[in-house]
Amino acid sequence: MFGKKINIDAALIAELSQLLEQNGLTEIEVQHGTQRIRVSRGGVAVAAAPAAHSTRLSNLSATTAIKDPGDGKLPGSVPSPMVGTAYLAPEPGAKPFIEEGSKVKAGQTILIVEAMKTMNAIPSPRAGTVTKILVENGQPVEYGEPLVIIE
Amino acid sequence: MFGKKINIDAALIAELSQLLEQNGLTEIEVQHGTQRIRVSRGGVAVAAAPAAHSTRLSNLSATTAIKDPGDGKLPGSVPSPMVGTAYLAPEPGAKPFIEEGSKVKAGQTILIVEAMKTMNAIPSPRAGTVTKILVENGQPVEYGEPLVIIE
Amino acid sequence: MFDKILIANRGEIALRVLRACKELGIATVAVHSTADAEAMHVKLADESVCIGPPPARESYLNIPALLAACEITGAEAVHPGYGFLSENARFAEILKDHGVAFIGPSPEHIRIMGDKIEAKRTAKRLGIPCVPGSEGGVSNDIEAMKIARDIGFPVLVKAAAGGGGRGMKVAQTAEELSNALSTARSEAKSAFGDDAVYLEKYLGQPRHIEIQVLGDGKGDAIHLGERDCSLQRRHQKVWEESPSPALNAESRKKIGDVVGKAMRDLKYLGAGTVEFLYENGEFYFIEMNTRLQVEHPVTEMVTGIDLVNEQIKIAAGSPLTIKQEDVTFSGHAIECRVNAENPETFTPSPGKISYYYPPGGLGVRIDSAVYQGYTIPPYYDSLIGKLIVHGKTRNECLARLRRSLDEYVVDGIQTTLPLFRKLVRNPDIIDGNYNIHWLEKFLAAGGMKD
Amino acid sequence: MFDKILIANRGEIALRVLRACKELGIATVAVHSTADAEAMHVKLADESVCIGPPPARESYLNIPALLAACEITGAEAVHPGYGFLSENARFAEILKDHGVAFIGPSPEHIRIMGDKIEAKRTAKRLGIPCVPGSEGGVSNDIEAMKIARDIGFPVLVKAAAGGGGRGMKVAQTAEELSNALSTARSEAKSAFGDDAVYLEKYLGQPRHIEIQVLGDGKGDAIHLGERDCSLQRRHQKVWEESPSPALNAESRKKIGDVVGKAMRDLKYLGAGTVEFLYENGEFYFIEMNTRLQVEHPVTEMVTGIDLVNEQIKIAAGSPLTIKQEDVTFSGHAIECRVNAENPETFTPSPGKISYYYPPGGLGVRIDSAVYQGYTIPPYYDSLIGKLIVHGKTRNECLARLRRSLDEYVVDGIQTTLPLFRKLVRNPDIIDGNYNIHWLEKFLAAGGMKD
Repeated sequence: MFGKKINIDAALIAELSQLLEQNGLTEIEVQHGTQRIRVSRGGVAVAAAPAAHSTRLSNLSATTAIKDPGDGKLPGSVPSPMVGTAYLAPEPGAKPFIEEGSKVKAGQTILIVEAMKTMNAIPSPRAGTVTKILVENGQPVEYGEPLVIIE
Repeated sequence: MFGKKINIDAALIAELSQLLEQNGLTEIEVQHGTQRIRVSRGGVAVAAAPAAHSTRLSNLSATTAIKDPGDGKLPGSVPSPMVGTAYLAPEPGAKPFIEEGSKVKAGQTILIVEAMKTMNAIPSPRAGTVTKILVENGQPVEYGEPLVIIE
Repeated sequence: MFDKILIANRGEIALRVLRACKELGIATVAVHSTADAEAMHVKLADESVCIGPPPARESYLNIPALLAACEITGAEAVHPGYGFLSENARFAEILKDHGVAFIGPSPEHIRIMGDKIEAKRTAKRLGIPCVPGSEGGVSNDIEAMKIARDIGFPVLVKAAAGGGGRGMKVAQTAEELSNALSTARSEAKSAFGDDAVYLEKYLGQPRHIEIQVLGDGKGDAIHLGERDCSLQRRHQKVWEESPSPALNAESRKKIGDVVGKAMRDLKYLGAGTVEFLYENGEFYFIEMNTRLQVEHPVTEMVTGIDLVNEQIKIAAGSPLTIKQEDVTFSGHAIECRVNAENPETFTPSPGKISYYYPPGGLGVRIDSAVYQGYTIPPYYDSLIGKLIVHGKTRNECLARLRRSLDEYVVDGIQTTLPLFRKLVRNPDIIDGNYNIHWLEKFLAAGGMKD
Repeated sequence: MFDKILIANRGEIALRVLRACKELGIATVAVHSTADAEAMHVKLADESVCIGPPPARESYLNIPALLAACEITGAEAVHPGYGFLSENARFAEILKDHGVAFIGPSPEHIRIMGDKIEAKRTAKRLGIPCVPGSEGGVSNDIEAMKIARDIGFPVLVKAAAGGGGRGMKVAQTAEELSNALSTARSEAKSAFGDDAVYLEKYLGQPRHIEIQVLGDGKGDAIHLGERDCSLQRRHQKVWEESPSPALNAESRKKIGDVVGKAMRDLKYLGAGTVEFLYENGEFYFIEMNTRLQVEHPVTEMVTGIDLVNEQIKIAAGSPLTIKQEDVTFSGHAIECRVNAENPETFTPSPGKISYYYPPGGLGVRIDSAVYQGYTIPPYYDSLIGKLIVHGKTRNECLARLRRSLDEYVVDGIQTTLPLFRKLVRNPDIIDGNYNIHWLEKFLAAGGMKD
């Protein structure tokens, strides 16, 4: 609820984590009113669905602004140059462009962001090693949202 | 004007001080719209007329609250126990109860505060020397306003 | 018209009165205790006078200090707000003796309406409907049955010497009456040493509906419709609305006309409120408040009439400028009283407001004297603001209230905002289906825990 | 009705639209540039999408990004607010092609009204009064005199190829016409190599008066009275009010009926504003804005109609729920546009708001997206809030505006609040005695220095 600090219900998270394991899932999302908890394993640990940052009014009084994942300030990260849907492979079922641990050259396509039915190849800004892929296949991404980390 | 910081016009104060001296006055008060400057010599140095503290909205954003003279926090001061009009002598033309430099005993009347046509004798809370009389004869005083300093 | 008014109150109502004065071009004097030196009404007033230490009896209830403040500032009139000295006939008289106008009714009317028995007698005389009853002790069961049949079941048997609910029994039907009488008598006897009892019509599920009036003291008076204040906790109103979901234009006009006429006959002066219990289409007088009320803004929102402005003009001797036929009711208004309290336990939560963001936009009014960085002192009541919302219809009003409650941020202290966020989403409230017991039941049933 | 609306704007208007959506129970998507990640509309929306870097052309004007944001959030409709893409016919078309509703008029009407010549032709065809003139070049002095006598002096002689005030001369009387023609011709010849000139009625001291309309796109349309926006600086409105101090009920109805009929004939869809210059009792069409306007709240305050709510319902295919005879005008409303600018030089003053205290109380509305601690980015326009005040009469409204301006605190940046504090106390403004040149003259004469 607005005007209240977000309370982290640790017990609920633990319970959801257990359910995750018991049911062989990778993600559970529970919403009740304006409160939402998403528990996932294997994905990137973000607090809310990427296209729905529920930055709330309670932040108004925070002394330090809560940083958007859209800031692209993660060290070594490659931010999305546009809003759209990220794809890790050139077509469904095909081999992904990169995997964690892949070596990439500058300019090499690392993934695709689809916007307005157009597939936009995202080139690696530099040569290096992919240490982390931060998005899932088919995930909506905002402008500036970190896509992968290349070190 | 509300919402703006109070600007101290040092030149104007200097000019008023000079006028004070030239005309043999003890006080000049100038008001223009919501701005008011009062320059006095011999009285207590307060920013505004005692019964009209123009504490303004600009104070809202001050990190430290501007202290009311009514706080009675001046060391050694005797605060007024009531709202009313202060008199320094028992009747017009009579000798004042005290002067600066007077020695006083505890319980000795140091001045009178009139409220609702009643003259209330104000006793000294302790024995000591009157180092400063903070009010003028006939001056309105608030609850808690410092009247004299006894050290 | 007055040139300078002293506002003998604090908090949001002091600011409310100050705003009306400013709009009328009248200079203002704020008085305050040492605890309120940083209060908004002090900051905004043309002059301010510290009148005493934090306890109200030594400051806001301190008549000599208030008179001295009038004297040294030259205030011509005093607006008492609500609470404190607003219904103190002696204060009104003393002011008069000192040549200072009291913005309120005559001391005589304050006194009459402050005395429960005298108030009811006066209401009856003026044709205002009261709770029917035996008007005195009933000596035997036969007489009791006759009276009970006259006023209609259910009836309440009350100890004449009683109080606090002891010696009180409800008879739902004629069959239960004899039993109720004997139980009440024996309880009364053992509790008060006196077995005299009397009868009164029992209202099981009433609403609290009150009529706002304005009179010029010379025999002209109007009513400004009703407010439904049935949502109460421990006799404290928390949510008020106008019009009442229970009245229609005809019933509004009917009770309004009765009250308007009564006030004209009484030659009532100033703003006042006649409070009723309302059940099965009938009104029963409770009391009359001879002052401005906390919930006056809902009436202002639906009538467009500034009640404080009218109070001041009347007190200055002006006749009523509004005729009954000029009073129109437009749309719907709801007020929520935001208190610095835990929203479940209602324990007070004074302290510093670390962040404050009031809602805005179409149809939203905030009457509050707090600001970011303000410290709510522990000495006075916990009301920190009123959110008043207007809409073309009750539904639009509820939707607007919901979104403005969700925008409202008060950090650093606890407030009753979460209670209102629940209420505005509750089906009974949405349907207007509530009475004076609803809120207590809702809370007792753990309504805040869901 | 739509389930989810994307708000393609920022600042106070994004919040205004968001509030209307919340009150209708519609989910909201906020879009924002990286500079606006901390903006109020982002914090309050159900979902938010960052669409680009600070420059508007890469974010708020970036059509592909907005479409992608619709796609990934599943928004069914887009509200464009004002400015940015609100009058971009191509954007409206592309949305349509992608199956997303545009909350605004048809692309065709946006296009017509966006073209000055086409707009005037259409207005004329629809019977909307335009500035009379020669409708083309005048070949000789005799023809010119005939036309000038037809339209009445003073007349303006304008170079057909002109612009920027060059080749423009005023003839106050018939005697001055011949001289004005030859001067304008020779100036036109030397400036544009073409001495063709045309005549137009000259308006020396007009007011800016505009009519608010709502149409359902199927031939039903109503007008909601006028706004007087004559107080302008460099063609930027700073103070708007309704009703206009210059109109009476008869003239309001007359022009309203003309505009209402024109919109019905045009089959106009959504909210729009037909703008006029007004002089000596006559209206002269300037242009039509095919969108919500900054100053729409003054109309909402006097009619009680929520314009954004109506826009959304109309865009969802609903017929107009308000009939012309249901539209009533109650009291008076004034809006002041509070900009983050130096109040004398009008240089922008972006930065962090260190303290924010908006006024409250009866008749006061704040439409603002700022809050304490918010940093106004330097990339966009300087409007930080609108203070809208309502009163039963224009005098009550002015008194209330004065006291609320005096309560309003915005610290940390400069604002135009001091300008409004001067204006509300100025005799010409109090008398309603101003035209479109008044403010510039007031400022040039050092009105802010007194």
